[in-house]
Amino acid sequence: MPGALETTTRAASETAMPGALETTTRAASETAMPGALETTTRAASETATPGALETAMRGAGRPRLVPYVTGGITADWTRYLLACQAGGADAVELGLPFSDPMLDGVTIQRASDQALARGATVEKILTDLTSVRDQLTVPVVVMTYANLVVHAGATAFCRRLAAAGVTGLIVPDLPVDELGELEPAAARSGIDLVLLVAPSTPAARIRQICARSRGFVYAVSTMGPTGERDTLDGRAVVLAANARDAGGPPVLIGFGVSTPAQAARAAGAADGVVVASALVREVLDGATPERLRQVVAGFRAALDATRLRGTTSR
Amino acid sequence: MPGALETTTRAASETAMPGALETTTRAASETAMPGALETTTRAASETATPGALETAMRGAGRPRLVPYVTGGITADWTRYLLACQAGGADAVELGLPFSDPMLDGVTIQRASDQALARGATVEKILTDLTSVRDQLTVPVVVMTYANLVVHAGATAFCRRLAAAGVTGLIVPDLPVDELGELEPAAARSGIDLVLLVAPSTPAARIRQICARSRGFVYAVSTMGPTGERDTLDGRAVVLAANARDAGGPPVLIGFGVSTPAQAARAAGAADGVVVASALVREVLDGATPERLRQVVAGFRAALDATRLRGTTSR
Amino acid sequence: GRFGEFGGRYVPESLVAACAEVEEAFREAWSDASFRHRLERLRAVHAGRPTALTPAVNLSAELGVTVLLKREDLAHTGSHKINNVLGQALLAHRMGRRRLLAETGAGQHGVAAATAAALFGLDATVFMGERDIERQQLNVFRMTMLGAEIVPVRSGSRTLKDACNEAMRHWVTAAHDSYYCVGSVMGPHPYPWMVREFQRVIGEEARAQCAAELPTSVPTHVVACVGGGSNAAGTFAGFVDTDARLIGVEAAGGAAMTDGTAGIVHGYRSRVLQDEHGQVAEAHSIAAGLDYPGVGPEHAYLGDIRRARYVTVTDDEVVPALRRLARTEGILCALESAHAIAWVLRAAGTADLPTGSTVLITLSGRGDKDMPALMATATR
Amino acid sequence: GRFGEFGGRYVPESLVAACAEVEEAFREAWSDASFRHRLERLRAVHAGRPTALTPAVNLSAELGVTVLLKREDLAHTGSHKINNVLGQALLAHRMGRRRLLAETGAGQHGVAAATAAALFGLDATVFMGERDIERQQLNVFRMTMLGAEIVPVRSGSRTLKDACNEAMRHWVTAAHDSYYCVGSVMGPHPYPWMVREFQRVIGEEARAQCAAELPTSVPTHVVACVGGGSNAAGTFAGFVDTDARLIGVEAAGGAAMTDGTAGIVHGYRSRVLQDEHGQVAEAHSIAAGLDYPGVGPEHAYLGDIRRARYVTVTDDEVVPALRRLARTEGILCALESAHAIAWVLRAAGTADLPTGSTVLITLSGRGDKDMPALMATATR
Repeated sequence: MPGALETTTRAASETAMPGALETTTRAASETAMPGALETTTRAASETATPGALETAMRGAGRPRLVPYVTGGITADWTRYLLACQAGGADAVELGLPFSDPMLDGVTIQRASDQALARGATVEKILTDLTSVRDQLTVPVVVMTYANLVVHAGATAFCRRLAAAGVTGLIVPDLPVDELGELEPAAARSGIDLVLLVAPSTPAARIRQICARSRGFVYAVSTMGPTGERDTLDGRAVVLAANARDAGGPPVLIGFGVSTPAQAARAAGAADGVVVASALVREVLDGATPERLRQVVAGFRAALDATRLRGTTSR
Repeated sequence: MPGALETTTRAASETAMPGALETTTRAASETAMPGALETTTRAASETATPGALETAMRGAGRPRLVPYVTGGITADWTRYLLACQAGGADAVELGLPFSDPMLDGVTIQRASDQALARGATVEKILTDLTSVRDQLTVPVVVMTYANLVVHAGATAFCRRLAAAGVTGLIVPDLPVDELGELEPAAARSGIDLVLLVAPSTPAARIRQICARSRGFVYAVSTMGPTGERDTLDGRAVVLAANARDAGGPPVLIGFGVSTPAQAARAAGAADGVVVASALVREVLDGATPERLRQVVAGFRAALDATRLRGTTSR
Repeated sequence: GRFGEFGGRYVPESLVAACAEVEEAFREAWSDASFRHRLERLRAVHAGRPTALTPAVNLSAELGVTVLLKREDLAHTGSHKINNVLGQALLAHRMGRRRLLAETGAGQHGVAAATAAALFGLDATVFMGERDIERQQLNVFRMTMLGAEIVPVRSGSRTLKDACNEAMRHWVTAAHDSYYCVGSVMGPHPYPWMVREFQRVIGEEARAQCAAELPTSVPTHVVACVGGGSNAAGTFAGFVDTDARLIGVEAAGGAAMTDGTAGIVHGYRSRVLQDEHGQVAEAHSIAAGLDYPGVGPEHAYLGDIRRARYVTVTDDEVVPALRRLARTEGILCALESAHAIAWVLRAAGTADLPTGSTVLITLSGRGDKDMPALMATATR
Repeated sequence: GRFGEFGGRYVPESLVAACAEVEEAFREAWSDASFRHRLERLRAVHAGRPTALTPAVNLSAELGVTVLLKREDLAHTGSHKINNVLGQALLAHRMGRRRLLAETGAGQHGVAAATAAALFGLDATVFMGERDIERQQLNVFRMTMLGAEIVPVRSGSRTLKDACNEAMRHWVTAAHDSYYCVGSVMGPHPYPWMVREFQRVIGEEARAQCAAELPTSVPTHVVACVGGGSNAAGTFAGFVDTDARLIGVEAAGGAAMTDGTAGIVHGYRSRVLQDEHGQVAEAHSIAAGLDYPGVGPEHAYLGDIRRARYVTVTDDEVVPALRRLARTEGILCALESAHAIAWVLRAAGTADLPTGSTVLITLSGRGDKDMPALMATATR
């Protein structure tokens, strides 16, 4: 047995004391890991100018509305994207379906399963997107899980998104500590990497996340997966306020924004909302693009009404 | 805990050393057990005159034939007993069916099951026997298992047999060491207790068994349960010879005496045969009493032919 | 070989020599340190002995009685049966026999015998009632996987008692090269004694473990289920010279100690369930391992001299007892063992088992084998 | 928390705090002698540890290789899973949680988790794919008997990987009063590390037992099956600082180490079976416990640095291996464990495992659970 390997192994995997293991682990990650790029990255991004998504979010002048569509959910799924825009979206969130959507509730799970069963792939969805890109005037934010990024490689993945005209990216199972090479890769491709804060996120960590998030800050309204709920979780308001106080990009509330009234309430505390399951359910139930446009327009109207009532909007 | 009981228990059940246990066990059995009567019994029986069965067996003047019938096997089972007598039996063996006939093969097992299923009991069978007793001129030997004796109590059981005119008893799961109170009880009721020897019985033990057996000595022809076999086990001849040399009552070979030819061969080495499964099979297969008589007569003829050919018969 | 008036060797003359050979070989082996050493090593390296003694902390708190569980469910093959078969297989091997014969009811002893035979390179022939084969297909398959031959028994009630008869019948024909490996403290001498000696390890381990666990060193009560009675006999052997009250728990539908009368079956004299005519009755218990009309002769003796007490519990008490132990201690015990639990649940806090008592319960086996039957009951 | 580039904590932001809490609690507990002492006692009195080390004498003679078997099949609940759940339940109890959440595939971890929950008076909620529920009805029933609530998972492939996702989703909503009890060396940090620490007892016991059994003290080869890889991780932990070659045996139909590529599932980065588009593939093995598309990150690391070697065996090799061990040693091991046996049978006498080698094989569990499936195969 080679002595050097043995020593490494013992250190990494065999030491019983947490203290010792921790040291080893930290050492290993500082030399070998994506995490090692963190310091560099933060420095780079803190000096960077806002990307296309963030520019759009900041400049909307009204509560932001970001509807979500699962890519490939139907053959003509891009018409739903256009319908969202027509309904008054400030940006659209495009879900790239993944086999194991850990953070999604039943509606988005079903949508993902349906898209995958139809043969949807990242490549096909982005190709479809390209075909309608010139009809889209609002930014497209891709939402997907870390495995699809790792599988393609962070740099290649971001380049491919950029080539399809995507300007933002949300990866819900990459918390700020695990961004690794994706953060610089996104920056290099001009993709705003949107980070999430949750009700369980401590204040200091909220500040850290808001400082590194690009495009907007995704405030997860509730402790739970995506999905429609009867009422908006009260913690969303507190969380959004804390996130806005941190002074990063605009803060949008997502998860469980199920009705225009809930959206209006959320927009009272934040810069806007992401609406996903409520729309995807319509699509799963066979809504036409026109019907989806109307639903989005309903959210738009409710949000705009909050501004008329004088609610703060940055 | 009572000290005395404790001591007893420890001695009988708890001591690890075989030597110690053995001593205790012997002590226990000498004070509490049927086995304790052994000495008395042997003395009593050695001086007794031969019983009715043994007298019949000794005085037959030809190879003895003892056919077997399972009591209660059919409603008119006693007609089979009479048929055996008519066919030339020197005594008849009457099986009292038991639920767990450890030494019996499939034929007698089936016969026992059939009789029990018909509701046969010791009492009913003996009552039936009594009703034909005056038509029977040959001795009746009962064969049954130890549990039926213990259940009734040895004395009561023997008395009941005697009252029904039974003059012999075979209990195949009571080896000579376990006769206990049955031996004197049988003697008191004038019942000859027939003991068995087997090919595995050592010479000294053969002598012991022959000395204590009454009526006849049952030489088990083979290492196995009752049942028909293609050929008579060669060990039967040796065993019968050894048993006859021991100088007790007549020696009959039983188990697997399936055909008249086998009976003849057995009778060449012994004083006679017991024929069971070959007859019981006929009854199970629906033979009439007349048919059974013919079968028994076939055995009779074959046996008698051996005498004509000059075979020894005491 | 007797326990008071019970025991003995009530076998056909053709088996007397075979029994005597086994007795002689066992006496010799049991006083041979190398035999005992080899058995001890097998128990440790193969069977997983010593088995744990588990303080049932939650149940104890609920009952107001300190409950300790002797965990034979953790022994290899899932019950105490392995203790016996390792001893007998080692003896058969020493005697130069090539084959083990065994009877089995639910299949636990059959699996254990097949296991020991495999280990010693012996053939195994297991006699099993046709009805039991139908009811216990998984254990039949386990035996087959272990290389045993299963002989279906079609006589009588086609259950355990008939399998015992058939095993004896076959033994008569095969005694020259086969060894009859009896599954409990039953059968002709020397089996009840020998099997108890091989099961004594349960009680001796438990005695030492109780001494380490209890301020009083010895529990006030020792409880075990009784079918043939081998786990109880082995357990009691460790405590018979103490003040502990010994309690054997029978199934109400197979309670030879309570409902049986003097009788002789399967080569020994004991208490036997029988009808008014002396025909052996069929036992009926939810626990296949207690479904036996006889009981080991030593139990009959211990009951007679009042050193042990024998009680019964009904099927209706057993399933809730099994469930309660599962929910309080995370242990799914066998339905057989649940009889011992059921009695403790009933007796705790009464004069039979006063508050503050310390009670050792032997869990004779694990409950996995019983899950299909319990599932069927639950969905009914 | 990483093993080289593998491991990590790839969870939604809403779970980061929960993972951090578990990590902190574990670090504190693991350096607390009273926690360790309590766990050691539980292992001894409840789970039946130490488990035996069995020299497979007959198989050794046949193969020309000294085979030693670490008998996790003798542990309470029938597999090594109990080591992990006792540790985690003790931790959950210390953290003041009232409920254990667990995912399960074949049901072994679910049963173990339900067992530990019962013992600690915790509720248990077990997530299980709908297809697995249909296939593993007995284990579902065992969990029910132990008082656990089973939540059928109807998403995705309705198997283990979907149950993992669902357990995580539920944990997000319930982290304030529930503890997620991960079943193998997988999941987000600290789970792969913590579970290995709880399973380390396998390797440490085996190390000491080998020292007593072998003239060379340490075996030349140490072999264990790998699904998620907890029994292998626990075993390897006892030998990683020796010269022993470490061999992990995967199912050919679920060989993340051989066929997987870098990926992230269930909160950790490792090798993952996935299609060309990055969708996680379903694994297919006769052994339900190896039917998992990922593998513990430490294995990915040990493979990368070549400290351990990972090999595969096919379903067709596994059943004969199980049968051979049964017939030679009287041990019916789990289909999972039979993978390790199968590799040894294939490799013995080759350069991979030369004649004269000494090989320790961990038997991760017992085979009773697999008998219905094997019966179905045998009668097909």
